[in-house]
Amino acid sequence: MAELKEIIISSDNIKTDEYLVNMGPQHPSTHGVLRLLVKLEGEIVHNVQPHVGYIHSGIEKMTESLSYTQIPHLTDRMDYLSAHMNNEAVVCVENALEVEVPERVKYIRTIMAELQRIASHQLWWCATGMDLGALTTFFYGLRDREDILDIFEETCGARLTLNYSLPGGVMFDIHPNFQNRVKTFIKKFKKILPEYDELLTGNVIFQERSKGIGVLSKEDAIAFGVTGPSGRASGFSCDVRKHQPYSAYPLVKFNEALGTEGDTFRRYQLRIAEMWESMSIIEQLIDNIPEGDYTAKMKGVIKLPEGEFFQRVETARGELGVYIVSDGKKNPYRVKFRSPGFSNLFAINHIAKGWKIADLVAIMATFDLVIPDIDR
Amino acid sequence: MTHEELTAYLSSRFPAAEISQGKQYVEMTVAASDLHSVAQQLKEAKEAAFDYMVCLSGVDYPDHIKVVYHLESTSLQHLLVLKVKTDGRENPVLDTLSDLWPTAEFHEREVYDLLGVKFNNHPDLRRLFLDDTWGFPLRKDYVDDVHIVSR
Amino acid sequence: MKSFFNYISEILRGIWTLLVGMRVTAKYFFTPWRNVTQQYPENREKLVLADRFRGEVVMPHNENNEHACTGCGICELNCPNGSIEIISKSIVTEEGKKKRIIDQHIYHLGMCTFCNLCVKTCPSDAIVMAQTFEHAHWDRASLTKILNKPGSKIMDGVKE
Amino acid sequence: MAFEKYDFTPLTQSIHQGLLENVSPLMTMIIEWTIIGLLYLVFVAVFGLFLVYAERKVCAAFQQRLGPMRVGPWGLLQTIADFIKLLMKELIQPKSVDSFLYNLAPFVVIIVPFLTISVLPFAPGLQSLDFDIGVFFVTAVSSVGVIGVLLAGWASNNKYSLIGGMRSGAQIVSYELSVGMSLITMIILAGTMQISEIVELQRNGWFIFKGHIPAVIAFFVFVIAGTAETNRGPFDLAEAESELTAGFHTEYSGIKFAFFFLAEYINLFIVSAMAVTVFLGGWMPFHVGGWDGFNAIMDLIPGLVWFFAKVLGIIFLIMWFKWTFPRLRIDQILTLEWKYLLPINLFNILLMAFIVLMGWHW
Repeated sequence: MAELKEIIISSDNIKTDEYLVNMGPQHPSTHGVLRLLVKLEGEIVHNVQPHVGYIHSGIEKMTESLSYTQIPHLTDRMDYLSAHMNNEAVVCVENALEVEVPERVKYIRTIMAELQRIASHQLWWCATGMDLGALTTFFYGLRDREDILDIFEETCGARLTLNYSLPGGVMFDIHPNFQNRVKTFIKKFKKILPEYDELLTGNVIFQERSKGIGVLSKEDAIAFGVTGPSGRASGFSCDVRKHQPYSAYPLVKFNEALGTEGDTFRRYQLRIAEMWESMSIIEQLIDNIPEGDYTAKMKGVIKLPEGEFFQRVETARGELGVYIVSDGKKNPYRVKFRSPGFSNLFAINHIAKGWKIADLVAIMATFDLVIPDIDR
Repeated sequence: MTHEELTAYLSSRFPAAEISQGKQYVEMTVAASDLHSVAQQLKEAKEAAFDYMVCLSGVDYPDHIKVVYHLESTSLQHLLVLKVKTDGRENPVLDTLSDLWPTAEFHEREVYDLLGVKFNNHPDLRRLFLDDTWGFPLRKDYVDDVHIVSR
Repeated sequence: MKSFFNYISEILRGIWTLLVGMRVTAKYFFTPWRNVTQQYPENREKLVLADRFRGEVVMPHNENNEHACTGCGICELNCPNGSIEIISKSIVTEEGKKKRIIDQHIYHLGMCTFCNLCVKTCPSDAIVMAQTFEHAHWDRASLTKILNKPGSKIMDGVKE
Repeated sequence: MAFEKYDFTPLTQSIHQGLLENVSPLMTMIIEWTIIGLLYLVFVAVFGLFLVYAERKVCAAFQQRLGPMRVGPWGLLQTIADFIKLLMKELIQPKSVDSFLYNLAPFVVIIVPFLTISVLPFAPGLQSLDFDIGVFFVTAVSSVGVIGVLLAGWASNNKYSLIGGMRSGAQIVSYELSVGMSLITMIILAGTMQISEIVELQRNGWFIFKGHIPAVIAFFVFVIAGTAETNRGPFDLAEAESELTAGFHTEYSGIKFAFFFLAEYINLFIVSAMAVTVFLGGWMPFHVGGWDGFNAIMDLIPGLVWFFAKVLGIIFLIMWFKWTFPRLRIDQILTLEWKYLLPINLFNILLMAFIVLMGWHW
């Protein structure tokens, strides 16, 4: 008996070793080539060290030898899921040149951006379901995303790397079918979106897996610069569309979805709410696209005045900041992209500590990481 | 705060700094030695309350490297461009701001990686994207005959 | 006792949410005609691509083997990745004037990012985007294409 | 009874007699064993491949896809092609694995379904072993499988595999309890553990109907716990593709991987077959008391067909679970067992005992 007691007492001192696991660069839940060096004790995560740069493509260096019309097509390749919103960063060039773009362009850009946001959130939804083990969500999400991509294909000529916004306007005028197709899509998707909730949101297993997991407080969200739906779920009001409206956003009424909990479930819900908001924005604009040119009169070679310019746009993942330093030539002196994923990624270590591997996967899924956005 | 108020406030608070109204935002250039104390005051002073670092970029110039901080206040809704020049390009060193804004930790690592600016007291100053043998590609004098093909 | 009923209702509610989810998947299981999969090589005939779809750059020729390219090189300048190379040659026209015309419009499909800038900026609309998309080749060299057909010449009436 | 004409007993008896007349009893035994062994081998291979194909098609239908369509008509030969590919693949053995255990694990895993399958009654007279402790044998033997999974996880010298193996261990040890208890509930009802007798007792009504509510609860608990025991979604923590890449069989390739893969599907079959045998009357046709005409029509369908129809129904249900639900976390999976299934089960046993005591079950 005494022996047993001794064993029980001494077992308090038994410690398990921490060990390191490389999640990635090839791992199903890192959505690309992200490598997380995870320090684990059993199943418990003690530290997450992201290692990035596997697809660093040097976009910032490349921009130094490209003209301002050529740069937008590279931004497609950063956060490829919000290609149009990245393209929209040409607003920075327009502001610098003090060019007034036609109203029609603003409307088209905003509708496109919101369609792209829905498409991005759809893909995020299916990937989140898959990361949590519900594989069917993946196909339902992609099925619905296909409708949007078809609309893009018809108007922009591409499905993923749109390159639709150029300084001063857009590449083409909208296709004659555009308005009808968008309206049909909205009508259809309004019926399908509640199904997403039935399949995943309401599911008791999903709720158990996500409620109260990986809580990011508002202070931390601000300190780590976590923007986009992930930051708003913590109560950080950071929607550029609201605070520094660009394009047609000043003309529409929409709510900035905000949460307070900051847990995985709230981040999830917020993106679903954003899809509803995006649909309402599109509905407000789609019937009122004014007639006019689809591009402003621009010079053949765009030269920015000497100086520094900074513009932010709201992508599906958060704030994309473009910082252009111009020396008056046709190529920029320096372009810096403040990508939302970059800041968001490094908050993961802070909130994943103490949770299990499965929770780490869930947290990563709801941060909606796109790796080329981080690596650039 | 409006730009004028911000300019007035900053010039009374930091007489040593160069404050100008840029094309879009208020810009302030400080000396490298003052960087950390200025940043700390900017973050902690009630009138400034710059609690959110939007962006941290490095720009290479012929005789120095400039590091640009875009700071925003989420409560007062104003934005400040804080600039600091390093002393030369051979061995540029600045103080880290990662203790004030945690997000700066990785942005500073990026600047170190691509421009070679070292940050004092940085908790984990390693290269971020590239391996250790690589040069500093965002410097203007960087040459790479293998990877950069120009026509 | 209250906690006991909570326990039971928690179980029942959980089961209900699971059943709701199963209803969604079952709905699609029993309606196979709503399947979205298309079988690719089989549907080639029916496949309609949008007329703006950017598949590759081509130079349309008319029935007399004439194109509209003047060889000005604006597309080459506007291409962000150097996919287009213009080789021009000078000829002597019938009037005895020296004139630069296009010799070869070389297009590297393998380097192209389909940004559409060359087509957009072309002053004589000589190049357009084609809807072809099956670009798989065994040999990288076959991705380099010469867009103007051999023996072709410039159309009449194209502004130089 | 009409369905007696589908009885396999005369066939097996005549083979047995024929052999006895021609060769010595020892040879008879050896030949019979060989035939039975080969039959099971062929059955496991063919049915395993069929289940893989079925799963692909079923999941495709849930996801609005078509599934395999290229190899053979409607992709029927796809799994055979895959199997041939797996056979021809190089067996990669990482450098620092525990060689003996690493190679042993797939065999432990694949042997278990062969042991369990031997007591299943496919049709009248088609059952190779008929112990008087048949149900006990199934629960006992099926637990051996976890050793294979643990061995694979441990011996692979891979952290993902180890986590997968440990998860699987914790999970199966817990869910073994629920499987056992729900079977005990039914044994109380049946009063015997002999499988042939359990089936025979359901001649005039399946146990799920005879046992009232406790039997229904036991059935659902058994299906849930059985899903967990076969490591299938939403309980596929040992593999947990998005967390552990492939869990315990990360380091296996070629035919060794095929063993794990096949074993998973055969285990799925066994769990469903046990559910059918104990709850849904095995090969017994569906009868409604009093409807003699209806019962006579039902009797025309052979027992073998009944058995497989029911088994495939349960398999479909389990596949439906997998392709709808997200995966649970390891602590939730244990919570589900210890906080929900186990108390329900204990209460259920009590209820069943009471029903049997009162004699309400016939």
